[in-house]
Amino acid sequence: MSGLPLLSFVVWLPILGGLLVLALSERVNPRPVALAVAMITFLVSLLLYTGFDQTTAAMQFQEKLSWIPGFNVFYHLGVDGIAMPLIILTTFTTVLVVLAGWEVIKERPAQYLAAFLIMEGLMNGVFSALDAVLFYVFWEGMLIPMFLIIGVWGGPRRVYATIKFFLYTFLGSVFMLVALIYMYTQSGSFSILDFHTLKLGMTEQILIFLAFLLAFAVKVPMWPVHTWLPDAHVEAPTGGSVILAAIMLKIGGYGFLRFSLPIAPDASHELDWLIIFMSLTAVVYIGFVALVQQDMKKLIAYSSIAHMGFVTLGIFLVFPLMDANAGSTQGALLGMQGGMIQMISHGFISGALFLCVGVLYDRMHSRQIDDYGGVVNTMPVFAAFMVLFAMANSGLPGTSGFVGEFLVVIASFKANVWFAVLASTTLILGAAYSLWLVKRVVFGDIGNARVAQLHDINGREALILGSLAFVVLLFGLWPAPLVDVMQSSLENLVAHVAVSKL
Amino acid sequence: METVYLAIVLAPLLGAIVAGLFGRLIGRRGAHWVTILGVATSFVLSLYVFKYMVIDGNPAFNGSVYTWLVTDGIRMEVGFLVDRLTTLMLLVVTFVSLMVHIYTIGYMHDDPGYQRFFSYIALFTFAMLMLVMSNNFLQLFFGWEAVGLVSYLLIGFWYKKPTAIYANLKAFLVNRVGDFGFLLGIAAVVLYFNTLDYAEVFSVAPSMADATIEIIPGVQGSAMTVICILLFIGAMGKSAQVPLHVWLPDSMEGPTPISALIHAATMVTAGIFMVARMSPLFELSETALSFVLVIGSITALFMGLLGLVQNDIKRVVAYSTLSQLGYMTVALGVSAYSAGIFHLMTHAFFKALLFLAAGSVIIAMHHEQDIRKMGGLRRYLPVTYWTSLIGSLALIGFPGFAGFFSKDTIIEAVYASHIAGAGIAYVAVLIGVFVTALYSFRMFFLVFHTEERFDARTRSHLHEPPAVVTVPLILLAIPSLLAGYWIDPVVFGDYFGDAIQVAAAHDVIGHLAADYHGAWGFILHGLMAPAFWLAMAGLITAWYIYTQNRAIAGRAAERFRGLYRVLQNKYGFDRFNEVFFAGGARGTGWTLWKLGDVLIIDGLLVNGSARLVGWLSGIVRHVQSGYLYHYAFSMIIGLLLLLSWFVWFAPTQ
Amino acid sequence: MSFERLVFYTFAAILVYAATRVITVRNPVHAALHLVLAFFTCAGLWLLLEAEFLAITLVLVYVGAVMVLFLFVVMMLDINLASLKAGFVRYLPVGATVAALMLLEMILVLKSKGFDAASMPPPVRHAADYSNTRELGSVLYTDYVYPFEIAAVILVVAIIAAIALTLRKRGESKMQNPAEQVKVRREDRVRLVKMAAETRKPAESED
Amino acid sequence: MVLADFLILGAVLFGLSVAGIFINRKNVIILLMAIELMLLAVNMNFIAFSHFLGDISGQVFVFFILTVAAAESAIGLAILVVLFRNRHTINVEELDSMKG
Repeated sequence: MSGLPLLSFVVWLPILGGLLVLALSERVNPRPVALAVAMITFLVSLLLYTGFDQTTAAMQFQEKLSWIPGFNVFYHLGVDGIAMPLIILTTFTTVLVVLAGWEVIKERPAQYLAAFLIMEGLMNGVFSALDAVLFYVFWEGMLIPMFLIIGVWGGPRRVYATIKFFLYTFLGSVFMLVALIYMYTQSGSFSILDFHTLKLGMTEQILIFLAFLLAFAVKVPMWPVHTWLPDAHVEAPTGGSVILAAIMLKIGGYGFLRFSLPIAPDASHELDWLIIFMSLTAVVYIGFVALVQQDMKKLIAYSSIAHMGFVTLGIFLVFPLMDANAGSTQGALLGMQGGMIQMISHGFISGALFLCVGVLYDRMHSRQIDDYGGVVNTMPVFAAFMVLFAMANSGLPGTSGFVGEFLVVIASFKANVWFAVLASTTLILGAAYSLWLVKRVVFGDIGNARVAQLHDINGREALILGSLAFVVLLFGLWPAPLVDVMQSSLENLVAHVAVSKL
Repeated sequence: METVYLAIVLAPLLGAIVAGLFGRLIGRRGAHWVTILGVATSFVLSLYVFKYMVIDGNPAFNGSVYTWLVTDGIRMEVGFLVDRLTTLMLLVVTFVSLMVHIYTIGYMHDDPGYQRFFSYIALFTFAMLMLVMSNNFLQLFFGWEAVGLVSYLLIGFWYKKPTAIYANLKAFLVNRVGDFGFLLGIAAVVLYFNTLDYAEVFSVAPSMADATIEIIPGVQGSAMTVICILLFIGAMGKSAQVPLHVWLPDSMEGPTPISALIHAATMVTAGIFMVARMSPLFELSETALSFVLVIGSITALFMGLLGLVQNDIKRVVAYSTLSQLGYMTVALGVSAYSAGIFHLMTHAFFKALLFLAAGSVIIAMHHEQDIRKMGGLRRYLPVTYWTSLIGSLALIGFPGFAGFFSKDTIIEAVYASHIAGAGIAYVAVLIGVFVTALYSFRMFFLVFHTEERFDARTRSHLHEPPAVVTVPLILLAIPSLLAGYWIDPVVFGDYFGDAIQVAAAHDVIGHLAADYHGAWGFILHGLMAPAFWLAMAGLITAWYIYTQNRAIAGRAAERFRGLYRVLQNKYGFDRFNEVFFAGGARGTGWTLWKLGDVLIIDGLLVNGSARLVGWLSGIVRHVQSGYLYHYAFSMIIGLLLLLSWFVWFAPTQ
Repeated sequence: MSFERLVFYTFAAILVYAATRVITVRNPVHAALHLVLAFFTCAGLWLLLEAEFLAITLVLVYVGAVMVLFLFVVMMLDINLASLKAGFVRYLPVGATVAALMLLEMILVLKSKGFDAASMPPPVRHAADYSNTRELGSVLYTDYVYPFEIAAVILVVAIIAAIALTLRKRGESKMQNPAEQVKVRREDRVRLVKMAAETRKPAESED
Repeated sequence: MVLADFLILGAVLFGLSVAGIFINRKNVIILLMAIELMLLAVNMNFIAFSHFLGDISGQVFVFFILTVAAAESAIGLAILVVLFRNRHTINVEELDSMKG
């Protein structure tokens, strides 16, 4: 199977599909076409999994064509244990999003679905690009469809939210471009793998690290630069916030693993206290803030910021662990795997929660918690799903939410007791805001007349929520396939990071 | 044998799933049959395992069944450790669960969520069995949280009641506070032993006795103490010890069967079981043991006192559970683990009995729970009367009954122990006996003996609940009577073998065994012990106050008005939690959000910078005045500056 | 005081007086005429410095063309002098200080050692038959031919720009547009009409 | 007849033209004349240097300055004429439509 350019399929198929949907939007109902494209892409991405060789950390399914000979830029795609699961997450979520937007989106459905398909292609491109320029093109390109989705189909304050989202991310990524260009001048090529082995002095590394930090911190989003996310989520349509939460936040985490750590290990080691401080503040500070939200989507948005705080904590634990037990990276793999699994599982869980809110929003057109109450009386099946996802969100063992948090807490205890104490406050805060949300929305007597007329979820919604529930429970009870895929890549990364580059 | 253990665990799970997902298909009868079948199979298999393990004397089984995750040299898997401690727990859990399942048929007869309830209690049994049979910390934590989840679902079963959904959220969060400590404990274990498996940890434990950990920078604390205290915090959350006990009384909002199953017999004992299982670790840290002892004695005494002022029948029993849990924790504190487990077993039986009896009273009185509106039910509910009499006598430790053996052993053990805090504990435990007798018989007399305080309408259809309710009562009454006589092998014999390891210095049970000669000898000896007299005194005072001269209670409440009010609002724990924790969390959340996010980050930095750019460009705009000469002037002045720079500052070569 | 110095000082005095009058006189025409005077005296000075070609060019180009242009424009636009002169002195102090400051700094530079007679080699006295124009021409068409071409281009551009700016197409003038005339097609001019053939009756045709 | 004298003269002329610009800021024609004066001062310096250093290139440069100055004043006046034709005034105070 290695003959077929799988990665190009995964990247360009949805983009062309999107254009196709755009082209014949008037003549034919775009939804089945979009669904077909999304399904094909998902199946192709599964081929990536089946054909994946888990023993090696090297890049697989590589494709390299000369793109801009003048600047030694190549159309170079490749994927390893870190990127491949994220691509499958993207294709899987897009199928769900296309399904979710079936009846809800009335005006201009073709453009809506086309935007999602194109974005899916661009995101797959971001994950599989091994050339800095290609990566940057996909990285910036990805913003445009989301800008349109929030801007066109969003809520009342959508323009403010989408401009803020776009400018925030753009500001971050501009510095990254400077860093990429600088490294090109040093190494003569734009290939990311060359950057990994490029010798860099300490000040260079720190500057490059800070440039990447700004770009990825905004994307993750990390604590001080997170305020765009709640606005973007509140104003985005359901499908938009699912994609935003499920995948776009992961690009920040992926960026840390692909760029910051391997390229500037010494700078990362030097500045790890900053990242850990920001992550721990995110977990605690945002945990409290999520508690008092009145808007459901804002609450889930803040909760996803807190969970992503775990990801960055997990990733950057490798350095305090090296300090704690004299250079040996024993236990560092734990933290990184915890972070990586947390990314994937958070993608499913927060995607599902946003879909749940979407289901309610489609019926009642309100996201305020006070407008609801006793939904369980009229929508029992939906209530079951909502409680399951709320439990998964608070990290209940048996669901995928627990796996990541458990590994990160263990690793952080090895690094420093207080990291673990602060990190595991999420146990209490996570449960507090998730279950308080569930209490006020789902349980209790029927809140008001409009809740009384709610009708339970239909087949389509049940299919979406059911498949997400299945995946959340599957990875909760059987995380082995996910862990084995990324095992060798993360081991290689930990070994690479342990070696100083000065 | 592994298939037997798997069957024990999976049978209730299967029942739960079938009842839960296909509830409507199989109907009400189908649902309760499936779940009862499941729990019954696991009960029978537990009996078989008991015979296989204890009677035939086969070795303990410790093997992993399914590998969950292997990373970085740490194997995380689902495995079973079935030794004598587990078999005993299996028996207790499955037996009580079976009784509750049968009882629920009657109790929840006309409840719309019938199938859902059965699937939940079967799921609970599965979770409890997973917890009890686990052979590593991960599965223990999995069982721990799953049990918390199901108790959340069950307490909030009647989701229409606002108090119920408040109580279940409170229960889950307080449990989560306990799990917070528990998770840190597990992380500490991984840090020091680099494995999650019990066997490996216990084998390496003695060599880690004096390992140190630096919690406060610069201060070297003993690692084992930190690990044990963290694990015990988990136990405190689950077994409702003093600071984290607030959820148990509120969990009475749930239906009575679950109060019996979860909040009396099984879930709350998970913490005690865990500490007993971790005895090799606890034995290495004196401070942790005394910490456990002190917490246990506080709970035993002060929660008992609260029982005196409750008027809801279920609340009285709930506070008595809290107090008895305190006794078990005290037993663990003085390293009398076998006595603690023995008391756990006997307590499971008679407390489940008391709860179910209270349930049957509630059914008879049409969901009336206030004991001040009952009285004289002796004539109408004979079976309930006699079974709850047996239960109460067992509870206060009347010689011959189950409670007597287990509670007196604990009191003797505390007396014989020299751990720091044993003295205070002994005093607290003794007063506790008097208080226990007082409140349990206060309830007993007010409900069954005094004058009838209910209207004619309730009397008209006041009749003994159906057999499906009374049979479990009788079945539970039997062990409440006879369980005591297993004291010989369980406490003083080496029933537990290597499941429970006790350091020589702390072996109070061994010390007691010296002058223990048979159960009857123990009873005779007990008659002379102060505990018996205090119990009788409590019983008589209760009889005198509540049947002969009720005014005394009123006058006492009047005279000690301060103390009464303190007891009335439960030492202010609830208000404190509500105001400090809940209110504090919401307060910090609000300030952080409004101040941090909205004002500083969003207002100042994001929109602020936008406004700054706007303001700046407003100023710069005026430079372009449109007049030609302004431009000419600026050019010339620029020239002048250049010239003067050249003349004065230019670096001459 | 040698004769040369005398001539230099008279010319300098006239030049400065003319310059001051240019900027202070009320009527632009007077200003223009004073400027002409300045140019003439300046030409004189340049002759003193043996740069006779440029002196003549100055008089020819500047006075002849530019100043005439100025006068022409001033005459053409009937500018009401009152408004232009109002607030005349408002910027005087600022202007004076800036000018004085600049002057001071320049003189300061000049006073430095670099410029006094001692350090400068005495100016070479050319022979009588020395022709400044030949020398200038020889340099101009050899080393500076490229800039020379550019100067020519600049002038052409200036000419075209001046015309383009001020060109005004008067409405009623009938002008031929050769482009339009050439672009005509056969169909616009000739139209073939199909008509039935008419036979002339013999009788009518005689009269 | 020393080089410094000529330079001082050039400086005086330059100063005067600067003052001229400041003084009649509202009359565009005088501004143009002041600029011509400034150019004259500069040429003076060039010629003086060329003469005293015996290097002809100073004069060549003056030659080019003259051409540029001529072009500049031609266009300046053309603009002035067009301005007058459209606005009927050349008073700078009224021509502020290009405001920021």
